[in-house]
Amino acid sequence: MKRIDLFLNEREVEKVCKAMLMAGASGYSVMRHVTGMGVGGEISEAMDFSSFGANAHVIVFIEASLLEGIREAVKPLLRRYGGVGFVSAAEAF
Amino acid sequence: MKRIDLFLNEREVEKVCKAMLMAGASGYSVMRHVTGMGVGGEISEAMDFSSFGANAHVIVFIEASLLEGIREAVKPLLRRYGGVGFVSAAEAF
Amino acid sequence: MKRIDLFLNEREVEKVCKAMLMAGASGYSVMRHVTGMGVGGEISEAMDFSSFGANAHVIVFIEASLLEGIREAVKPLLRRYGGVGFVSAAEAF
Amino acid sequence: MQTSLVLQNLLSAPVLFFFLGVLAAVLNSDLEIPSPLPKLFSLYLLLAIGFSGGVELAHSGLGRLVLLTIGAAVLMSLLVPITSFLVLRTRLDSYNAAAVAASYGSISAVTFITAQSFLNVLKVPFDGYMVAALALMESPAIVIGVVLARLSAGVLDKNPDRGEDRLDNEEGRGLRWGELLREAFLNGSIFLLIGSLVIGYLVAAFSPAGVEKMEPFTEQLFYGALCFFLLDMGLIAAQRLQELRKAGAFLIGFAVLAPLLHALVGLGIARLLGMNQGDALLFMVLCASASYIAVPAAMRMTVPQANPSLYISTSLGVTFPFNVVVGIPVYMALVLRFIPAS
Amino acid sequence: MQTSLVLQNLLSAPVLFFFLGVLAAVLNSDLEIPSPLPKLFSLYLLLAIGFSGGVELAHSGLGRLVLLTIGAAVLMSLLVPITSFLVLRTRLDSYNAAAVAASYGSISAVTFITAQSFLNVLKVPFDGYMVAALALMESPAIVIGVVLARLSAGVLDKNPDRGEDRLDNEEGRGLRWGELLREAFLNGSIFLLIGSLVIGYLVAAFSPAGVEKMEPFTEQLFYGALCFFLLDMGLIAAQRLQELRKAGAFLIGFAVLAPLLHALVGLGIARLLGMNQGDALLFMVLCASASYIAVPAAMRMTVPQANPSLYISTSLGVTFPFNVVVGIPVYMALVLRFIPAS
Amino acid sequence: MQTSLVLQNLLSAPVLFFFLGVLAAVLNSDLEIPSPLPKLFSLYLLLAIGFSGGVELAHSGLGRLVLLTIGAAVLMSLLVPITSFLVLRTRLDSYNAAAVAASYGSISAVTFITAQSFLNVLKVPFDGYMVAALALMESPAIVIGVVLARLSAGVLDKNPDRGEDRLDNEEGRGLRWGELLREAFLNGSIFLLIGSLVIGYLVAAFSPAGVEKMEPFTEQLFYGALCFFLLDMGLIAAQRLQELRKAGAFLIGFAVLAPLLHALVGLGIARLLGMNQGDALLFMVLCASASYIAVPAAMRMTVPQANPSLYISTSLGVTFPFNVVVGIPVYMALVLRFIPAS
Ligand SMILES: Nc1ncnc2c1ncn2[C@@H]1O[C@H](COP(=O)(O)O)[C@@H](O)[C@H]1O
Ligand SMILES: Nc1ncnc2c1ncn2[C@@H]1O[C@H](COP(=O)(O)O)[C@@H](O)[C@H]1O
Ligand SMILES: Nc1ncnc2c1ncn2[C@@H]1O[C@H](COP(=O)(O)O)[C@@H](O)[C@H]1O
Ligand code: NA
Ligand code: NA
Ligand code: NA
Repeated sequence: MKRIDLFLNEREVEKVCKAMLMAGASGYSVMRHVTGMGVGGEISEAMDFSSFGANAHVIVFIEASLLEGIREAVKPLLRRYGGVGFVSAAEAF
Repeated sequence: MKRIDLFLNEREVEKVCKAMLMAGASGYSVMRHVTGMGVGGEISEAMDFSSFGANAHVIVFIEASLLEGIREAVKPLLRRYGGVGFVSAAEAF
Repeated sequence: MKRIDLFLNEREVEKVCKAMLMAGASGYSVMRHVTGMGVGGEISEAMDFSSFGANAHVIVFIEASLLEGIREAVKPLLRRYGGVGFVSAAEAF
Repeated sequence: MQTSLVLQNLLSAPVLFFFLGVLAAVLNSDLEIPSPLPKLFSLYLLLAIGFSGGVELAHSGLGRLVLLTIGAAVLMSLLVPITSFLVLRTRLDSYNAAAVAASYGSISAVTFITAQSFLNVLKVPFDGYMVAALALMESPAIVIGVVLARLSAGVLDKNPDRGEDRLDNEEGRGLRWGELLREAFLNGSIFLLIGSLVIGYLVAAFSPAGVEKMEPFTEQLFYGALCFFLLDMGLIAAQRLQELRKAGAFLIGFAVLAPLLHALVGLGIARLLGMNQGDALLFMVLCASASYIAVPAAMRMTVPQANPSLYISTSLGVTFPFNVVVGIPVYMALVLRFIPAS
Repeated sequence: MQTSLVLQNLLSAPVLFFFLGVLAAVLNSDLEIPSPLPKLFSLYLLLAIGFSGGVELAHSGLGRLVLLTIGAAVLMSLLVPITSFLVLRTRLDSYNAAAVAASYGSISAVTFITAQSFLNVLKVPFDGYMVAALALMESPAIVIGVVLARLSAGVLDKNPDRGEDRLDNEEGRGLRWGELLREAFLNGSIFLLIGSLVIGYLVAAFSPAGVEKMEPFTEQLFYGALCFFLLDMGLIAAQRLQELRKAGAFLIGFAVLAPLLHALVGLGIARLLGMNQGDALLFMVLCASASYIAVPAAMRMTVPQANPSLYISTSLGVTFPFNVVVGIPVYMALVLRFIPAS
Repeated sequence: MQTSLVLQNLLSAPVLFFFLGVLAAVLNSDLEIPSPLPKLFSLYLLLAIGFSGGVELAHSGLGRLVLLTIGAAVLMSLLVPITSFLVLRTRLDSYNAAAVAASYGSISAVTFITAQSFLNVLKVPFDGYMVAALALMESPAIVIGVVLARLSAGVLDKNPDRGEDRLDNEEGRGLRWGELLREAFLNGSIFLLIGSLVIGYLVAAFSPAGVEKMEPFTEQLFYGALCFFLLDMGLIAAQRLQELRKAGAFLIGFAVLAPLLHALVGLGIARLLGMNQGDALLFMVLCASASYIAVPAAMRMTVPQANPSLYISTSLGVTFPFNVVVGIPVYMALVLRFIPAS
């Protein structure tokens, strides 16, 4: 299996998760209120009072065969709105 | 070392963590307020006002030798209440 | 690439993240409100009303070559204030 | 008369904020009341109605009518789940039937509060001890629900087909009374409600100056906080309703007809016991409403085999809005028709 | 006169709490108002001003001056982004210029509220329907901002250089009107403000008893909650100001001069329409203030090419403190000079 | 007399809600006030007592008794840690001894507030400037605590046995005064308390209309919010008490005897300075109470070698409940006996 970790703005999470389900993922987990630093600068929770939002951390475990399809579905969204992704190996518990 | 990632309802976290300590884990970390999707459908934070709860993400790093014992202790709880787990390789920092 | 997972008290996160940037990390992500158990005992959110704080989970993806430098920058802080770290393999998404 | 009551209810601030929430969800606005703010309002409302109810219980004392009313309420919280279970069992498995049934035996504090606000606007008086009835209807419904689930699924428990399930072998056989009673009586919201009721009683009885000092918090703020919370309830109920479409017509029908039927039984009891008009409405609302706070949380722990989206969506997605929007004024029309003004 | 007004403003509780927040950030205190508490206060303030504004709109009715004022406000929310865009485009790319411009066409509810408090202290009356103007200035500014960004960057859209961008190919061409209108009209804070305004209107018109019951929540608590929120705003504004240093003198200059200029235009319109002194101040503040709630959230979704730290930092790090601390009393001095007392 | 005072305290709403929280924890109820709601109440209470204290300080002015009282309070916040350290050092290492000692030199704002409520119920007047004494007792205790830890552990610092500890080499030698002073004076809760005090003073002095507008928020809501917060404190204190069992009888004994002793010293000083009965009680409470907000947060940063569960559990698990439940009425009985009614 593969594990994908995505970090992106909270407001785009819904779009990304929908795209992943369409691409065959059977589940996912989302942690909001993630702060951090990336090429887009520092992201804090300070603007949370507006609906601007901090980052979310999306974790998806998938069969390795799905990786390519999910990458194709998600990458354009990360390019458009910002955000990064990483892959690592995993197995069922 | 091994890294275990568990996703399960917040309300069962205490039970699972206790079971893991009994099985020899020396520590664990818990993130609550996790939303997600699985065979049990979509889990949101909307029912948080009741004590219904969203998911929790439990992370445990253990010596590989403990994996079997922890699996035996935790799997029945996941079967009973729902939840999933994944394992991957890790090493001390 | 390498993935580093750190668990430490929320109040030291800023110091640790600064140290990692100095050591060459290009980004990081922080999840606060993490509870857990370690050699320092159980950490809950109960003291959050003071500014005592729970744990934070810091995730950093780096080129493998940076690992040593980051370890040198971060380890003393973990020794001083408590906290643990783990490393695993990863690749870009 | 009935139309004007419905309109009067529809144009009250709490119901309008509820609609605003529903509208936000339907139009897919990003309006959100992030966790744990809804919990703040939910805790606040429980504390406030508990405390006020306790204060009024201290003033009214525990007379015959008080005890009879409370007794009738507890009785309803035992009977409703049983009859509901029998109906639901025709279409659902025993776990789901029991979990939904337990919800309907229990109550919705927010529906109750909205009914109180409605009575306040109509200037119809009611007794504070109705809160005691409210507080005592949650635990029995939970216990009955779990017992029904276990009895009805009993055969399964005796011939466990999942041999490797260590948990079931070790601690899982039959009823786990400890866990059940903990969920039924120590569930956070039940505990806070009953605790605040007792505190209100004690403070009113022994240090009445404290009652006055609590008032800005528990009384004056109450209406606004209710509106705020109903905004969130509207958001959630609308989401739930969308989910319920999957559950099918049977459950939706149940979720509309059950409150009507239970309200009628409540009306009969209210008339029998000679309650005044305000109390009669509140009693009907207690019977008609279904729990989406204490019971779901308890069912998740004690009947994990049941599907939460079924029992939460029926009570929160259908019965709750039905009662708040249509039920309360309709029940009031019935009260005005069948309960003599005192 | 002008100095005493500035001092009077500086020594008011809301501005002092704002300074306390700024001081905490500057001195690097660990004072923090953790998320989502600021959101609680932000939602509360929107709900409260919306409701109160609606109540007063019901009392005043929709007369000629009301409609003219609202019309003028909407006009300003369309013109200000266009003129601002032309200025900003000299130094910024079209995405960033459009996003900043949209902020200045829109409003800052907290600045508006602070101005109301200031008028209250001076005992200068103003009309509740100014809230309606406030509520209607957000959406047009957002729409214009996005249209400007698209028109100005149009060539780029027609010759997409990122061929592999599936999203742009499938749904990304030109304006996404659905998403835009959703952001412009269904943005949570706009929706709550307008919704509460309508509810206030309906309740005042049809169940006036509800208005009184809301008062402890929406009126009495308001001043304290504003102070609490401004403490947080001070913390955030100070952080933003530090970030803005990177953005350079041009934007900082714009963030100070634009509000002054827009306030003067607002003064002219106020005089033309014959507004009273209180309304004139509020109108100037609407023109002078810039959005850091609805617009940034909308821009992030609809103009993701723009850099959020530019448009948030100018409006929140410079224009907001400038208006709250210096602007309001200065505008008031102008009002007292140029608008006849009624 | 004494018994009736104890009872009167036990049956007050704040203490009853505290007990409700303790009971919930002891019975293992799932009642929970999720983070950051307790922080909301904690920030609110600090802001409100600071502001009210500042307002009253403006009214009373800075007379001789005021300055003497504040001076005595600061003195106690310096002496108590030193004497406590000497006692604690007999059983604990210097880091832990210093950290616990610092807690007892500092104060518990919630205990202070509960004592004020108690005086209100008894209708015993007290002076608002006692809040200034409260505010000024935190920082010195923190400084002394850290200095004690460093002096006493000095040898260790000069011969560092962890040679590879880069941090200690670079910035860790001896006292880090910058960090220390930041923790002592810019700790969020200290900063908010002192800041609100100054704002209250300024507003009362220069724009008194603002005081009235703050009242619904800072005064009327206060009692209810205190009750809500004490519910949470009960939950936490009970958990802490369970943890303390590991710490052993010595620390538990200290946590009960120290407040009594410090209260007696406070009584002597109060009599010496000629404080009135209300102020005397509050002064005793300041001396007797121990910090579980500012000091633990500061100790964690500046004396990371100490074990937080020791210093938090003694002050929060034992001394706090002891003072709130038993201490306050006992101290009041002493006040009535030894301080002449004015
Ligand atoms: N190397 C990294 N390791 C961990 N998280 C990262 C890393 N780079 C970026 N992120 C996260 O991804 C978010 C968006 O990144 P970016 O689009 O580069 O601004 C950041 O705010 C971080 O939370
Ligand atoms: N493939 C997956 N990847 C990541 N998280 C998952 C996955 N499947 C399930 N989860 C998480 O585990 C929770 C429980 O899963 P389930 O028991 O399958 O409903 C879900 O709500 C998700 O948060
Ligand atoms: N084996 C482990 N697996 C996961 N998290 C851990 C582990 N050990 C420690 N932690 C986390 O690290 C924090 C600090 O650990 P410590 O410094 O050992 O008290 C704990 O509170 C946990 O959140
Ligand atoms: Na019912
Ligand atoms: Na504007
Ligand atoms: Na003390």
